[in-house]
Amino acid sequence: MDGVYYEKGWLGVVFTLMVAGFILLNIYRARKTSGKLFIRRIPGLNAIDDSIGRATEMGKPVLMVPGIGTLNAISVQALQIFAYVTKTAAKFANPIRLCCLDPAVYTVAQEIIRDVYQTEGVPENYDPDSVRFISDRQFAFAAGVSGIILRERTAAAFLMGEFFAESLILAETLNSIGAIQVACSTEITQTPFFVAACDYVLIGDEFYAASAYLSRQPVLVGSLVGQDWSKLAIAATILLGALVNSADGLKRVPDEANEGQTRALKADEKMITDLFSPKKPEWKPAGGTQ
Amino acid sequence: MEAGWRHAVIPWLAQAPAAPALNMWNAPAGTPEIWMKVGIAMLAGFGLLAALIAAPTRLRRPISGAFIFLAGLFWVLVFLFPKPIDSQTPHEQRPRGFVQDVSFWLADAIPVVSNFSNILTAFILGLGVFSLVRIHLMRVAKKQNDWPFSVVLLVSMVAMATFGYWDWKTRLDLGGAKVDEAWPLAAYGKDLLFDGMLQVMEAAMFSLIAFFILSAAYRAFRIRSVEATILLCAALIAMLNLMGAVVVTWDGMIESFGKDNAFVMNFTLSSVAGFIRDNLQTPGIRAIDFGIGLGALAMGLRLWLSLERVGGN
Amino acid sequence: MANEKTIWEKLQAIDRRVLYTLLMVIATVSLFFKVNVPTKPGQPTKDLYRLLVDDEALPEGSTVILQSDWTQSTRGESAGQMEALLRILMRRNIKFALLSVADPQAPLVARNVIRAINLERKAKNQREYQVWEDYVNLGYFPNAEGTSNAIAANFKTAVAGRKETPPGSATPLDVFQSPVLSKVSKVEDVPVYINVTGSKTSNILIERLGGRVPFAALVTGVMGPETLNYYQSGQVKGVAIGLNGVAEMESLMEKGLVETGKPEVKSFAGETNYGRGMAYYLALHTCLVLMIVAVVVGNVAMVAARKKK
Amino acid sequence: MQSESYPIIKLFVGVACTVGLYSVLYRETKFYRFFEHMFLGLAAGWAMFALWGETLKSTWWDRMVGSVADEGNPAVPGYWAWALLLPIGVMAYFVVSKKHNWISRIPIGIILGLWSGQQVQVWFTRYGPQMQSSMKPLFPTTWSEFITPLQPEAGAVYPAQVIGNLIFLLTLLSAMSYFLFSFETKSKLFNGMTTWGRWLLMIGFGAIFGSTVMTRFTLMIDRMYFVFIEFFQQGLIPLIGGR
Repeated sequence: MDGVYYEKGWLGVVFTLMVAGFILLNIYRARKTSGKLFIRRIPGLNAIDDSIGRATEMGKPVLMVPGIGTLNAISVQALQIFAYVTKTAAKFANPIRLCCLDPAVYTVAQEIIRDVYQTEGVPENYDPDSVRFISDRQFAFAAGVSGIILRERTAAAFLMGEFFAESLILAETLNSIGAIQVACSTEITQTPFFVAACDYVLIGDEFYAASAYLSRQPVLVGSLVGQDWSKLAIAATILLGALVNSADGLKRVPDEANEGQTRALKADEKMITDLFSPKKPEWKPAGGTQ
Repeated sequence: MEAGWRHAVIPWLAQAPAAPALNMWNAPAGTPEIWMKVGIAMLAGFGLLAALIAAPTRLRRPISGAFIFLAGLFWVLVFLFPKPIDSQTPHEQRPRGFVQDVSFWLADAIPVVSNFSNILTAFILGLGVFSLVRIHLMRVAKKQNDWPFSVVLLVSMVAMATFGYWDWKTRLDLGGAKVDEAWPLAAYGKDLLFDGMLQVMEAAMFSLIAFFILSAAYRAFRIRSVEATILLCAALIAMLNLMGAVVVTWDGMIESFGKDNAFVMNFTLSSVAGFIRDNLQTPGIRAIDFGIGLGALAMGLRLWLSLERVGGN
Repeated sequence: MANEKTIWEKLQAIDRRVLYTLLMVIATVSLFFKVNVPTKPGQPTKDLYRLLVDDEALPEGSTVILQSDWTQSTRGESAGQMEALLRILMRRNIKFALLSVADPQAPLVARNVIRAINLERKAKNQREYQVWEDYVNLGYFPNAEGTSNAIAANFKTAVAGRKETPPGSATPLDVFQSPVLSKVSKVEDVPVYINVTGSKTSNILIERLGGRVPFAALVTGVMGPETLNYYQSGQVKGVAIGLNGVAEMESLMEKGLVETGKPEVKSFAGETNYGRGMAYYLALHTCLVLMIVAVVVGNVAMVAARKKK
Repeated sequence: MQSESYPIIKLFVGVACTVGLYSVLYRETKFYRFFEHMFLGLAAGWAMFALWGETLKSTWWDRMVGSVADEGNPAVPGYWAWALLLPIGVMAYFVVSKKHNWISRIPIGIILGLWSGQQVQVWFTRYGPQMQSSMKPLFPTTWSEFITPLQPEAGAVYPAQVIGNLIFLLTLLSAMSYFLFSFETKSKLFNGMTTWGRWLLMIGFGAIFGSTVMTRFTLMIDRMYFVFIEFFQQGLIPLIGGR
């Protein structure tokens, strides 16, 4: 039965498996060395302790927003960083406000934050109202969080995770009351607004590096090293591919149309096309418009 | 097992029209059979819940890990198996064999599995609404600061939910077209609250960003450091390029220098902005994107294989 | 220490509210002037126009899938895009199946636009677009990722069970019996998959559709840079970005498209081509000028204040 | 029939809501607080409705119990196993229990598991083409002209294009080098590259900022259109006897 399947192209599978392999291998390595692999300093992260310190001095709450994405690795990652923030805040008995948009994220946040207070030995300081579900609609959420910011005059704020348009509403509102902000959005479109309005910004996957840097858990450190290997692999592939592509561009083949002449390769005859977008088997739609 | 193992084992996940019309996983609608089966399934589910409550502590991690693994496994299998081009191929014409069976089954199951997260999140929404209602009821009960505003919140919530369901019910009973013609009270209520207020407020909140963007740009775009200066220049060029009138004027000026000179034509605003976009902005974004993608993939792997704990101990 | 601030210091720290008021006034005043600001359409918009109007890319009378993922909150940009798109589709008798994955309200909002364009056509004595015959509304599908995956895998089962009432009939029927979808069972069966979006559903679609069908997008300005990334890598065939895109589409509709080395694409001169895009375009210009002036004033004041010291 | 005065009432309410929320630009007042709480209430109310009316009814309940045949539509059998999702969803509520809160991790785990698996599935679909399109030719195929002419020969690569492609590649690589976290190097070249990488990122950010401005301004312009044209000019003025 030819032509019933999409040709997958082996490269995608091999590349994905290779990346997964790098990550798992380095997690294994890091576990063996109990996390003593090197991670460079990430400037924005040193600001975390300072800002909590300032909030404590002023006796004002620390605001945390794990983005408005659904429950996924990004919001979980943000909550892991917030666990660290809460730990510091709990030490100084500083009030916190964690505002969620997604009910599932809210559920996880509740569990994580309560757990932090428990492990810090101050379960009585945990206020169930400090982790709040505000609204599941983007702009109602923005309005609600702005209200909290303006009324409670939060002194430090951590905006981390998947932010969309509301990023600037929150950041400028915080700026107008002079709060220190540490921010990061995995959405590249929002990073410029954080860069413009916030004090410290984590760019791109500095966000993913953050919890490895803060916690030094072997799993996270190893994974980060694995990601670095994968980045190098991507960069090398691109370089190599560019060279192969350039060589293909210089190649001449006999022209079928004009005997005795030569022509350059067509786009779909080039090697990288073959590797990255393999041809699909011929398939005639059953009843499509002709 | 003539029809292939997948037709007997788990056609629930693959509710494809091609599957045998009735099998052990379904029952005709409206019959006592379906209600009984649904009831038994729910009971079984709550039985599982009871079993979990009784589960010993040491089993907790393996159990939750198993659930994560199985959930993730589905998509990993989708990734690894070849995809049928036409998953609507009738049963009789489908190729036989393990790989083919699995890949057809996976293709049939995607629309079903795709809904799981959403349905579960919907069930969990109650938890969020409960938290909201609790906070505001407490505030009203204790006459805390701003309690009248909590009353406003609770009243508008009840009003919206009531009119929402009322209108929905009317539409089910009468048919949508009739409601649009007759406009009963329910339709007015829902339209005013939702269309007239909620949606307008969302648009208003969204548009506030225009003001914030102005004040943020005014404050941040100063030639203080190399970074800020670069940011400023790139933003200025992008903004100029957004104004059709400026583009037309500028490019017209350039064209007057030499419409046929390829070198001169490189200095049209659209070419300059295009060059920045194609050769500086795109690779920059792409570099960040590679990192974010790898981060997400790595985090996905760690979660899937339960290498990283989520939540408390 | 003298409390008296110099003019430069004042200009460095203009109160936010002054800026806000200026912006509001300038935007409002500009709206009352009706001017057709000239445009110079960019390549992505030109490609989109070619894809939609060229008979080879999109044969007259064929069916497209139109995913409309915007609501009131991005009305400013998306409504103009949707209006321009629908004007083109209706003038070319292209049937469309409408669906949404972003918001339950999106199908309703889209229906309102269809109604408005139909009124416009009625006023001009043109044929009105009919449900069932010319378009079907598949409605809202929760979960963007899941639905996009399902649509890519199997369009027919992904949208199974959706009904629409044919004119003159009392009972709703399965949409696949309609003339719109009778020949469509997979996404490959449509010549173009179009997405008008106020969020990032276009990215999700691109990832899931994986090049199975030519994909065109009309996105907000925010999503522009990211979508251009996909445009450059060929995953999106044509894209209109934000209000600028609308204004460009509108002027392409008025003037047609002539490109060297490619067949000419016709215009719709004589019809209502300028709409919401042009209505807002002047205000966009004045607001941007205000922004640029504000930034320049801030910088000049900063430099001047420094020099004085 | 819809009442004739209803559209203007609806517009008026909408304008009031807009003004209410805009008042926060001045400062946070009781006026804003009123509209903020109303907004949150309406959103929560809508969520309670949409929960069933927009999500569970169609994606869960109808599939579980099926539907009987009516005119023109065949019967669809119900799939009882959907019922299992309800107890799983209920498990999330155990998060409030001090003793059994771990049970909430099961629905959470399923959601996270599905997400994680999808990452593996879509990773190459998303990044493969981006890698491919970054492999731009680095040797010119023609030296006939240095600058790309206005009517370039199809498929030819001109030296000027190669320079552009080199800039592309260098930007990509130096920006990527900025995101390497586990390498410590004293190499001036590498450190210089990461600094460059950060600056080049700023160009991208500036350009994004610039192009986002369009959307934001347009949405504000649209609201002004709503208040001043749709409400005042087209709604109110005719009503009070203007033109």
